[in-house]
Formats: sequence, C-alpha cells, structure tokens
Amino acid sequence: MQMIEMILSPLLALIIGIFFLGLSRKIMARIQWRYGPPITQPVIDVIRLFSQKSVSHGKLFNLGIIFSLAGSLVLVLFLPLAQICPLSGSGGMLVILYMMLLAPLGIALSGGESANPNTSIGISRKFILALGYEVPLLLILLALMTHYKTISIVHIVSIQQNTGWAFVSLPLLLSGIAYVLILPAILGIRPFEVVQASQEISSGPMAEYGGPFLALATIQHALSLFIGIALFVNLFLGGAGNLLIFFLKMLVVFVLVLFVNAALPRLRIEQAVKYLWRWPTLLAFIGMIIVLIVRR
Amino acid sequence: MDDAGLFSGGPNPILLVVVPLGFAFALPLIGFVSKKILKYIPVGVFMFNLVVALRLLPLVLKQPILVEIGGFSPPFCINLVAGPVGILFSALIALAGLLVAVYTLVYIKEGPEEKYHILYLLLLTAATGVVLTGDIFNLFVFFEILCISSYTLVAYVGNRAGIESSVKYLIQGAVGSSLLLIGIGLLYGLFGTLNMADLARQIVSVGSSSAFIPMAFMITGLGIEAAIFPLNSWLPDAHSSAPSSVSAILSGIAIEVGLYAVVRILFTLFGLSSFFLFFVFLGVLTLLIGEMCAFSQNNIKRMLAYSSIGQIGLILFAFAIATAYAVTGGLFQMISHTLGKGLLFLAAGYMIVRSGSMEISSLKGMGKRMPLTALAFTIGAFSLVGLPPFIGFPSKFLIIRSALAEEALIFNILIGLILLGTVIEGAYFFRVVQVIYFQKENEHQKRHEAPVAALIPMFLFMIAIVAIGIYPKLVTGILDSAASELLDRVDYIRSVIQ
Amino acid sequence: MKDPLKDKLTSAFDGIQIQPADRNQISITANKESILSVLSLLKSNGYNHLALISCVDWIEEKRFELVYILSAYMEKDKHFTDMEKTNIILKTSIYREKPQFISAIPIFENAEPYEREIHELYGIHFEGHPRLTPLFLEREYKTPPFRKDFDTRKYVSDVFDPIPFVGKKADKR
Amino acid sequence: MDRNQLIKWLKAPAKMGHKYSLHAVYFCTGCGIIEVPPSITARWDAERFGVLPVATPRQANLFLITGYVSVKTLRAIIRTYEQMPEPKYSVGFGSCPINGGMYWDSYNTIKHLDKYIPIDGWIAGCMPRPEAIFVAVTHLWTLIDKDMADGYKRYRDHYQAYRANQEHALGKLEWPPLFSNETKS
Amino acid sequence: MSLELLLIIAFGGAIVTYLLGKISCRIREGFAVLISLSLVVMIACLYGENGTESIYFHFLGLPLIMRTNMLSWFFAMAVSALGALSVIFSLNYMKNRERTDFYYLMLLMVNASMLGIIFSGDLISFFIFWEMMSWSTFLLISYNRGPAVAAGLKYIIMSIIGSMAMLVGVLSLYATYETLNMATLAELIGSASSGYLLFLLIIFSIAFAIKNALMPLHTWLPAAYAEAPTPFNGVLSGMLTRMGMYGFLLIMYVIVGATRALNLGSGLFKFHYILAWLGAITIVIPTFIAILQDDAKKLLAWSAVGQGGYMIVGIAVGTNLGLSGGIFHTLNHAIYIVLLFMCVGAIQYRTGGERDLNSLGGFIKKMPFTFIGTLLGISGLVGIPLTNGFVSKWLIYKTLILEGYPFLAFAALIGTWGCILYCYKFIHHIFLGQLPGKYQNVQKAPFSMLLPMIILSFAILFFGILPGIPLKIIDTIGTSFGFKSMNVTIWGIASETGTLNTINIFAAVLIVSIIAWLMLKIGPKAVSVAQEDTYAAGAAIPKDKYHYTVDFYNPLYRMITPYLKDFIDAFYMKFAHWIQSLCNGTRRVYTGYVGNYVMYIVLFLALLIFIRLKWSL
Repeated sequence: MQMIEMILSPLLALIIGIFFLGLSRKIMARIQWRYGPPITQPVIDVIRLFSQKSVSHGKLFNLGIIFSLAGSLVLVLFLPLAQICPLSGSGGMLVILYMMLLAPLGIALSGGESANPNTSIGISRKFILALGYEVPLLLILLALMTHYKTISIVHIVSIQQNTGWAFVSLPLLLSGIAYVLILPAILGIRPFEVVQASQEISSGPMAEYGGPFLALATIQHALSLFIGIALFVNLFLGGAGNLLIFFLKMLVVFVLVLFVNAALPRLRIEQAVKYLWRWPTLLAFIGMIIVLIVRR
Repeated sequence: MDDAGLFSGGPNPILLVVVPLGFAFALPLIGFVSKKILKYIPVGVFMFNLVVALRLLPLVLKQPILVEIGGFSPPFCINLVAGPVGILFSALIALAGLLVAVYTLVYIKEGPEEKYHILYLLLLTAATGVVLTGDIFNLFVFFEILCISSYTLVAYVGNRAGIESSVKYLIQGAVGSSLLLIGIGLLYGLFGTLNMADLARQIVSVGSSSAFIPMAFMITGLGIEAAIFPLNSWLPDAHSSAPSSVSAILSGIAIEVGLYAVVRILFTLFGLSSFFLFFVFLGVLTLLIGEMCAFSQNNIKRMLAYSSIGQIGLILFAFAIATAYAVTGGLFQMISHTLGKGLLFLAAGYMIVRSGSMEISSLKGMGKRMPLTALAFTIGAFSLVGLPPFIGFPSKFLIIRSALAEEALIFNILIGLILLGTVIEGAYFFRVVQVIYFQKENEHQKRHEAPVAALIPMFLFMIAIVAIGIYPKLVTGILDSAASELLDRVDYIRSVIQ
Repeated sequence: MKDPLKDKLTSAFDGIQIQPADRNQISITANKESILSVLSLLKSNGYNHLALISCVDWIEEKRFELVYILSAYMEKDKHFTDMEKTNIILKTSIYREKPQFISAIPIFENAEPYEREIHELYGIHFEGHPRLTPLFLEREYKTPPFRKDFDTRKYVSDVFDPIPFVGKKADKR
Repeated sequence: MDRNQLIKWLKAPAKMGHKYSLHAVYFCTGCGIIEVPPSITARWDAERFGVLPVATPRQANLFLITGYVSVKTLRAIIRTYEQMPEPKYSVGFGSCPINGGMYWDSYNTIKHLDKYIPIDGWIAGCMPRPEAIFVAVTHLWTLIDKDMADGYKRYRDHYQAYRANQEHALGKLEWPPLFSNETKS
Repeated sequence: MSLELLLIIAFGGAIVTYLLGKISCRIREGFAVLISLSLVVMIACLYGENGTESIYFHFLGLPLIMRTNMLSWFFAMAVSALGALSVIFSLNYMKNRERTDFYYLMLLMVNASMLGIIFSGDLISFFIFWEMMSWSTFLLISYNRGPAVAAGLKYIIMSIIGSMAMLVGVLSLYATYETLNMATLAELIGSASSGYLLFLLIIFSIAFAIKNALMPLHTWLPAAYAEAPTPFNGVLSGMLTRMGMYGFLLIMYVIVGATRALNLGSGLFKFHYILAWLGAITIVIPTFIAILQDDAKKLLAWSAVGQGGYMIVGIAVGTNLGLSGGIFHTLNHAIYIVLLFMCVGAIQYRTGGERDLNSLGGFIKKMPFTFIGTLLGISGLVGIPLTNGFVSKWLIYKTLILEGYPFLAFAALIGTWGCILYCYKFIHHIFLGQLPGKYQNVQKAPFSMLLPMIILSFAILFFGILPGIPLKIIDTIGTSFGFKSMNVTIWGIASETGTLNTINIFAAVLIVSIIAWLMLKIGPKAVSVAQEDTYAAGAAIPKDKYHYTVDFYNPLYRMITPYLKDFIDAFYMKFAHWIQSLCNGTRRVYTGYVGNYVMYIVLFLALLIFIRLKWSL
C-alpha cells in the first residue's frame, strides 16, 4: 500500500500542478479580455521543449536542475494529500521546511554555472526574497507547532479534522491572515514575481535554460505552486477527508491568489522585503504571543 | 676567628662572606701580576660560594648555625645566623653571581674592567652579608657596602644618562641609609643591644607598639632598596642605564635582598601583625604601578625595570598575607623573579648590542638573527607572566591560592587587581615576543648569534626555569622551612640565644 | 527685432549679413575666419545653447555650408522680454576640395559629436577635435556617404549584390 | 487547426508540439515592432495559437525579425539566431527584410536577409497588420507539417557559405563559428 | 594503554618533529603524519575504558589525574582525527614557506595540549593544558606576519583574561573543598549553596564563552581566523574553539550536575535560559555579518561564530535531545568548517594566496574535486536533509519547539536562512561564473590536499544518512549525565512525538533523482558550450567583466548594514585605548626630578607615623 502511495502522490501533484499552470494562463487571459490558450497549453509547451536540442554549460548545469526537481518531488512525499502521506513518519514539519530550500538551491547552482549576470542577479533576488518571506513564515509555523504541541504535519491535520479549521480557531487567526499575506511571495507570483522578471533580468535564473532544462524548470514551477497551496490548505484549512474536497479547497485558494496576481504590478525587491518584514511579521509576532498566552 | 659553636663538620658560613671580601681586596694586587686572569676570579669565587652554600643547606634545615666573631658572648658580639632563609638566599646570590660573572667574561670589554670586578665582588659579598647577619648594625654596614657598590656600578657605562641616574640613586640611597641609621640608633637607645634576637626578645616583653617610630624609620630606609612603591623612583633610571649584567644583578638580587631585610625586620624584630594590611595594599599598589608603567614603555630595559617593580609588588603582597603558604609563595616568587629577570636582562643585553639601540622596535626580526637568545627571552617572558610549564606558574599559583584561602572579600578584590596586572604584564611581554619573532625586519641580515660564553648562562637559567617549573618539589622543601623560620619569632630567639 | 544685438554684431564684424529668416529666427552668414569670435560673442549675449551643427553640400558652387543653430537656454535676458525666444542660424561656407575647419569645442563642448558626425559623413576634418573616430557607420567608405557625389545605387550594386544567395535559391537563380 | 486531434499528437508529438507552442523572440529592429503588441494583447490575442513572447533566444523556437535590418543590427541578429535551440523557425516581417523594401538603395541596410541567416517565412507588406502575423503562423504550421520549415537544417548544411556572407558584410565576427567545418551531417 | 604514554607520545612527537626538521623536511613530514595517525589509532582503541583514573604527577602537593569517559573519548577522537587530517593537508601547503619546523612543532603542540585538556581528570592539569594551548595558538596565529600580529595579540589578551577567570574559579573550588579531582568534586558540590554555584558557573563560563566565541566575547575570532595559516585554521575552527564547549559540558553537567545547573536562578532569569538566549543572539547577528563579508576566510570566521551559537543553545536547553543535538553539532560543525577551510586553502595554494571573493570565479572548470568538497561542506553547513548538519539541527529544533521556546527556535531557524545566503555567496563567487583570464592555467589541487577533503566529504554524507552510529555514542554520554536515553536507531530517532528517518529520505531522494535524470534524458543530448556563449542580448561577452559578484545581496545590504556595525568590538577597542592612556598617565608619577623622589620618601615616613597616631595600630 505504501509503495502505491509513493508513486501516486507525486503523479497527483504533477497533474494538479500542470492543471493549475494552464488554469492560471486561462484566467489571466480572461481577466485581460482575451481568449487565452487552452487549459492544456503547458502540456504542449513541455512536449515541444522536450523535442528541442538545448545547450548545456557543464555537468553541474544538468545536475542542478535535476537536484531541484528531485527536491520538489520528495517534498510532495512529505505533504499529506487527504489521507495519502507516504513519508509521514520520517521527520515531519522540520524536514518540509528544509526541503523547501532544496529547489531554489538546485536552480541557483545550475544557474550560477551558466556564468550569466542575469541569472546571478535573479538568484540573489531569489534568496533575498526567500529570507524576506521566511521571517513571517517561520513565526507562523512555530506558532502552529507550539499551539498543537507537535512537529508532525499529519498530526496537525488530524487535530484540525476534529477541532475545526486552524484558520478560524481564535489563537491562530492572526497567523492565518499573515500566511495569506505572504502566500504570493511563497508561490513567487506577480506582486513578488521579482525573481523571474522576464523584462528586467530576462527571466532571472531561467535565462540560459533551453529545451529539456526549461521543461524540467516548468514542471518544478508547477510543483512548487502545488506545494505552496497544499501546505496552506493542510495547515490552516484542515486538509480534507477525500481528494475531491482537498482539490476544491486548493482550487478556491489558487483562484483567489490568481486575482491578486492579475491585479498587482511587480514590486521592486527592496519594496517586497520591506513589506514582508513589516505587516505580515507584525501579525505573525502577535499571533505567536497569543499562542503563548493561550498555552500557559 | 675561633671555630664556630655547635655544628658538626661542614664549612663555616663565615667563609661565604670572608672569601669574596678577601679576593675583592686582593684583586688590585693580582692585577699587577697579570691583567688577564682578573676576569676569572669572580667566577672562581662564586663557584666556591655556591659549593659552600649547597653543602650547608642540608645541615641548616634542622638547626641554624651560629657564628660569633670577636669573642664576645651572644648579646654583644657580631654574629652570623645561618638559618635556612640565609643559606637559601646566599645560594641564590652565588648561583646568579656565578652565571652573570660568566656572562661578563665576554660582555664587559671596554672601560676600567678591574674596578668593575672589584665592585662586583663587593656588591655580592655585601648581599650575602645582609642575608646572613644576625645583628642590625652589621646589617647596616653590609647594606651600605651594597648601596655604594651599586651606585658606582650603575655609572660604569660613563655616558650622561648613566651618571645622572647614579647620582639620583646616590641621593635617595643616602637619605635611606641615614633614616636606617637613625632607626638603629633609636633602637640602641631604647634597648641597649644590637643583636636581632636580643632586641626581638625585649620588644616581645615590652610590647611592640612602643618601638614603632624606629621601625618606621628602618622600614623606610630599607624600603628604598627594596623598591616599594613610593620609594622606588631610582629603579627605572638606574636599571636602564646600567650595563645589562649589572642590571641583571641589581634587579635579580639587590632588590630581593632589600625586601628580605624589610621582611626580616617586620616579622622577627617587630612582628606587628596588625600592620600587615597596610603592606598588602602597598604591595598591590606597587604591582599595578609597575605593570602599568611597563605597558607604556618602548625602551626594552626600562620596561624590564618597571616589570621588576611589578614583581616586587607581588612578592610584598605575598609576604604581607603572613600565612605559611603565602610566605612560601613569596620566597618561590623571589626565586622565579631572580631567574626570570636575570635571563631577560642577559638576553636583552646581547640583543641591544647586536641591534644597536634599546628601542623595542629595533628588535624586529631578532628571531631570525639570534634564535637562541630570542628563545631565551621568550622563555623568560613566559615564565614571568606565569604560564604553566615554567617556574612563574607554581609561584603565582601558590600566592593566589594563599590569598584566596583568606576568604575575606577584600582579598578577592585584590586578587582581581593582581590578575588585571598579570593580564597587562602578559600584554606587554607578548607584544615584545611578537616584535622579535613576527615583525618583518627591513633588510635581510645573516645569523649573528651571541658568543658562547653568553649563551651558557642563559642556557643554565633556562634549564633552572623549566626544571623547577615542571618539578617544583625541588625547592618547596627548603622554602617551607625558610618560611617557618621567618614566621615564628620565638623559635628564632630561642635558637640564637640558647 | 533686437536692435542692440544686431548693431553690436554689425559693428564688430565686417562682411556679416543679418536677415530675419521667419517669425522667430535670425539667420546670420559670416565668413569662416570670424565664426569662432561670433559664436563667443553670441554665447556671452545669452545664446548659450548650441542646438546643432549641420552641413549642406553645394556641389555646383564647390562649397560646404556649415550651419550652427544657437538658442537661449532658459535665459531670461533683457533681450527677449517683449517676445518669445528667437533662434540664431549661423552659416558659413568652406571650400569643397580639401574640407578643413577649426573645432568649436573650446566654446561649446557639446559640439564634439556633431563635428564627429560631419567628419564621418562629409569628410570635413576639424583640427583641435579630440577623437574624430567613426560614429555610426559599420564599413569604410571611400567617398563619405552624405556627399552629393556619392552614388548609393552603384555602391549597393557593387557591395551587396555580389554576395551570393545560399542553398536552393542560389542554384535557382 | 488540428490541435485537439489526439491521433496526430500520438503519431508526431514533436511536430504538433512545435506547431502549437511557438514561443517567439521578437527582434524589434525597425518599425515593425509597433505591430507586435496589439497582436499579443486583448484585441488580437496571439496566445490563443500558443504564440508567447519570451525573454531569451534560449527559450524560443520562433524568431521574428520585424522591420529593416541595418548593418550594425545584423551582427546581433546572427548572434541571437545562433543562440536559439535547434528546431527553430525564423520569419521575416514586412518588406524590408525581404529585399530591402523602401531602403532598397540605402548604403546602410541589408537587402536580402536570407543571404545571412535562413528565413522560413516572409510576411509581405510595409508593416503588415496583426492578422497577417496569424496568417503567417498558420502558414508556418503547414510548412512544419510538410517538413519544409527546414531553415535550421539549411543553416547547418551550408554554414560555410552563410559564414562567408556574414564576414563579407560585417568584417571580423567576435564569436567562433557555430559549426566547426567537420560537422557536415 | 595508559594515558600518560599517549600524552608523552603526543608532546614528545612534537619536539622530535622539530628536531627532525633540522635534518630534512621529508622525514619531518613523514614523522608528523605518523605521530598524528598513531594518536588516532591509540585513542580509537581506548573506546571501552570508562572512568579509569590514574595519578601521573604531583604538582605542589596536588595529584594530577588522567581519566577517560565517553565524553572525553568522543572529543578526543574528533580532535585527533581532525588534527591528523590538517597535518596531512599542511604537508603541501607549507612546502615552500619559511619556518615550517616551528609551524609543525606548534601544530602538534596544540593537538597534544587539546588531548591533555580532554583527558585531564582534575582542574589543575585542565588549567595547565588550557594555558599551553592558548600560548601555542598565539604563536601560530601570529605566524604569517603583518595584520596577523594584531590578531594574535587580541587573541592572547582575551584568552589570558579567560584563563585568569578560570584560575580564580579553580582556586576558590580548592579553597572550599581542598580537592580538585573532578569526580570527588562532583559529589562534594551537592552541599554548596546555589549562590556559590551561580558564582562558579559564571566565572567558568566567562573563560569558556571567550574560547567558544559567545556573542559579547567573540571579537577575537574573526581577526584570528582570517589571519591564521589556513591548515591551522582547520584545527583552530574545528576543535580548538570547541574546547569551550567541552568546558561548558564539564562544568554544567559533570561537576555541578544537570539537576542543580538547570534550576539555578529564578523564573525567567534561570542561568541556562540566559545562556540559551546568548547562544540565540550569537546565531543571528554573526550570520548576518557573514553575509556582508567579501573575504573568504572572514566569511567562514563569522559563520563559525554563528554556528557556535547552535551548540550553546543545544546544551543550554537542558533536555537529552538538546544535549545530544549540541554535542553532535559540535562534531558536525568541526567536520564541515575544516573541509571549507581546506577548500579555501587549496584555492589559495593554487592562486598564490588569493582570498578576495570578488576577484575569483569559475573554478569549477579547473578544480572539480575542490568544488565537490565545498558543495558538500556548505550543504552540511546549511543543513540540507541528507547531510550531518541537518540531523543535529533537527534535534535542536525539535527540543526547542516541544519544550516551548518558540522564539529561540525562531532565532535558530532564521540563522539557517541567513546561512544559506552566505553559503551560496561563498560557492558562487569562487566556483561558479566566469573564470578570470589570469587563472586560465590553474591545475587541480594536489592529492595530499584532496585526500582529507574526500574523507571529510564522505564523513558528512555518512553521518547524514546513518546518524545512528554517532548518536548512539552521544546517547551514552547523555545517560552518563543522568538524562533519560532517547531510543536511537541506525537511521535516526524513533520517538512518538516525531521520528527522524534519514534512510527513508535518502531512498526517496535517490529514486526521485534517477527519475528526474531520466526525464532530462528524454530530450536530445545537449551541446556543451564555452563560457563566452551566454545570452547578452546579441552582444559579444566582454572579457573578465561578466561575473556578478560585487555587492551580491545589494538590496539586503542597505537594509541590514546600519544595524550590524560591530559595536562590541568598538567598545573593547575604546576600553583598551583608555587603559593605554591610563598607563601613560601613571608613568608620569616618575617625574625625573630627584627632589620629588626624596619628597616621596619623607611623605612615606610621615604616612607611616600618621597611621600609627590615627589608628594606633
């Protein structure tokens, strides 16, 4: 049974992720009054990219992108997808936290190898942005873990099943709001799209990625979209009994975030970090204080 | 000179004083015969002295040896009391004197050599005399010889600075010895006797508070030579302008002997235990002043002179605590200071000769040009700072242990100050070590080592420092008995006047 | 018309004609020796902005005509209170065979790119110019392209046409 | 538009992929670039056909040269074309790249762009309208279907000739030849 | 195998190496390697003995004792292994330097005195070896001249202050209990009042905090690491600074005992809680300072200060998880900081001492093995799941969260993210990007440098994937301190409140990477291309000017630099200058006029008499 789960959950994540990508381009088009590509456009792009004969800058260039995709896929194994959670027993929340930094590190290593200043600037922005949203995110997760007194995410989901969503439970409300405020930064979309800014630094770390590399990068981007939203659903919206409810919750969250993406222009990296270290951190800090008071 | 009283076999302690004195006066005559062998006489004399002292050491541990001169019975005659303290010091003086004498074979070349050797012999005989003597007038006589010979030796170099500092030393010394004489005169007026034991007995009977004024005079007089804080203004100039071999003897032996005299008077003669707290503070003050002034020096010999003041402060602090452990620690620190400071001055002497100037900055790159001398200097510096494998560590360890054993809060604060002093001492010594080894010298010179005759004494000093540092049991036996002799007056009185 | 400036010019230089070109322009033609002094005079009188230097190739009269266009850069000088700014068009002409002229950089530093352009496209050499290197063109030209006697069609036909087509189209032709 | 015919996908996924996901690198040289924004925004949405502007040639497979090509810009065009991954298609936009257009006799423009880089399709018109782009795209689809959009193959086969023409027009080039002569495949 | 023989071999070996150096450098190097390896073997076969005490010397009437227990065996193994590796590394690095005999003597002397510290059973021999370690490190830090001299002086002054504090602590213990044998002290200390215990802990932790570079007392470390010769840097950063950790463990858990140490002080101001907060501050601030550094060794120095904070937080929390996390992190940190310094050393060796990050770049093409070592080193430093750093950090975080110290956990986690920034900056500036022209013909690092790197990289992965082996030893240490043992399995910790299973993670990552590699293989084979052929909007790539390194995190610098000026170091410097002026002031007491001197004498006499009259002493 465990082996089937090991194969099923990454596949599911891949399908939902690619679907979300297609959906996002469709919704963005619809918002801008145009027809937009079919939902399956990302699949077509991936097939076309795989058929192209790309250029590579050395062994690390190949290894880096493989390493980052592997990181995202393994992270999916730790996330509970409505009762399916293959590697629930080997590390819990802390491993998820550390696995989240594998993907950017992989792309950073291979981007760095391509010796192009655009990629280096993109990577330095990626790490600064990560530091930016990590400050509130850590406060939120720690508040959560101290509140539920556990470090395993499956445990958190099961508690929420019977005591109601964390998002609406009083002590964690502020943390929930803070998480919503930083969700676009975690997903790396429009207000915080400063890393793959195609106009300024010719799509940052992706500048040198050709055919198959760009395909893997798009898959990894899809996976990270899925992971960001699945984490939020699991931690604050109580996971789900079966897959359908889980998918619906994720769809609702994704569409809301997409509206934010469509409406806002891209922030400069200083503005992004200033914003991230001001309001969400304040909310998360107060949330943590409340959790400590409630705990005593 | 009849034979000494009740001791079996072994040479007569009087030889320790008479033989060097005799040779000192015989030197001009031998000078007529042949100028060359003059240099070797001091070496021979102190070799003899060292042998005699070491032979006497085991005998004296049980019972001090009394020697009367001039045929009178004890209270009236001039007598020598060769107790464990006396013999320990004379052995130390003989050892240091021997090594420095070997050093001067090659170090003193120009100037009136003959007079140098006479004064050198006189100085050390006077030191041995002060240590062995049993009566205070005899103490004064030897003390005068000591001071006069050190004034002249300081001016030996003959340059303007040498003469000026020796004149200043002379003036202060004269004031000191006159105060000492007044003190002795008052004592003689009060008690009619000059013998220390007799005086101690009478003071015990009449209560020590009455004899305070003479004590004050005597302590101030002796304090000048012992370089206690307000009285030691002569030391920096004297030690820095004297030739290095002389300053090695001055700071290695002369100051210790002065401090021994102060302690002898304080403990045995007057025994005013309640007065010691003043000397504790004085000791710490001397240490801090000495270390701080040394920190701001950039002339190597002045820095070593000031560090001698610092070490004297530490020894005074140890004696002033006046417990058995403290006095042992004090004596141990004396030995480590004599060995350490002697080594430092000898090493610095040849470094200055090679580098041409006394500035520390001119010692750059000595590690490459004179590796053995630089090694000697480093070991001397590390030992004085009190780092483990060297002699400085057990002595400082004993002192701090005895101070902490006092349990009083005031002592903890003083310990803090002393450790601050050690940190400053560490700072300036390591700064010099760094200049010697790790500063890049501008032009590249080839190895130009000190001559062999200079290296041998340094090497022997190093061996002594490391040996006693690793295996302190060598000296702790003698030190305990010396400390007990210093401390309990009654036993001293009883043994001198049966 | 600003008479004080006109009188000052006519009195200072002989052989200078001043006629109003149209509503707010005055065109002045002077001989080539006095150009620099005219420029410095105008500059001291408020015309401190050299807008453009251009050149006209009168091939029949065998002369190049250098045109300096000056304007008053936000100058609220007493000359212009009554009406809006007037630009000055200063013309001079030099021989065509060996085109030689002195650089205006000592008076107007910003003349440097204009003179470089004229040198590249007309072949007029300006002494005192720090670097007369090519500015726009990729290739070398025997006769500078903007000259009237430069025949573009002949140039195109003997530079670009000989380059053969590649692949299928080549054998078809 | 046979995009959703599954059998075609199964038979030739690469060809179908290339047809319906033409990521374009717009080389905005001359006046043609004015026509590109309207074609990708609300009124004439190019994304319906899978055409998407991308930032770097590495990620693209369609190279759109819009407007006249001056001698200096040719250097950048050649460099960008060589940096694109292999199955790549280039489309000349407007009459200037075809034969110099109205600058036919100018000393500073390149007349026949396909002497220097292979061009798969042309869009005639002195600044054709956005619909013309979509016609070109559909035309390109048919070319891809019939394997006639083989510009990149021609470039590899006749690289020596192309290289010679380029050096003839531009003098020394700063980058080494893309295909060293022995890869004649 | 008695411990005295071990120490005699260690110290004797050092001196013999020096003498052999006079004959020929080949014999000296061979002998030095032989000595260090034999030490490793000897200590390894000491595993079983536990608690055997043997008096080897009497010093001033105090017996000096040697003893081994699990804690000292663990540290001894780490010290001797890293010492051997850095000796092997310095064979090549020191080949054409002057005064290499002195260097080898001091290096082996430092290793020997560290072993002495670890095996000493009483506080006097602990202090003696501690002092010998300090002054031999001083001589080694100021080995290469120039700024190293000032760094050495700063180091020796701070470590003298530390050892003086320790001396006072040792002697006050001796004054109250008459014995300095640690075992007997542990029993006797029970009777001491908590006030006295607090005084003891504070005095000892000053000495150990200076050595372990805890926040307020850390200022000597960056200068000392940056200027010390790089092979010695491995020993200095790996184990020497962690002697402070050994000291903390000794005083808090062996002598004072866990129960008493953990409830000293009241409420929020418990001793171990404040220590934990100091550790937390030490994690955050130095990590952000490290991001600003442009010199490779300074960057690693500040990161070492930061990582030291983790260990202190680990042991200060006072649970068995925290303790084993702290000890395991000491070992892990030693492994990867030594590896990183060796990589910097290899780069310096090949580029003639180049240390500035902005003028390096693209070395992956020329030195691939060094790159793999650095990659594993920084992944260990960051704590990526398959490396050993992750396991120890996981332990620390778990205990911090479950014990209810969320803000401490927050500081530690932020430290990790800061660590990622400077780790990537380190590897990007040196190995990735454009290779400058002047380093075109750089060869690989010599084998004698690569061997230690390979061993250490293997250790990082081995401990990362199978943490059970070291954790079992650390668990026995924890139980010897009186903590409940955590059930350690080969693949990590199995406990109901959250298990860690590294083999599952390793298997998952392996399979998934193979899948990803196959996915990459679907497309046609990629053409590898020269470093000049990158996208530059159609322009040709300018030579040597196309590597973005200066001000790498520029937006972040502007936000954090104003807060990160090193106030503490400035305060120490001001204090030092104040003392300097004070000393110059006191020198004026000796005015030089003999009149004043005589006046002093008379005043002294008057003072004596005045005291006599006033208090009739």
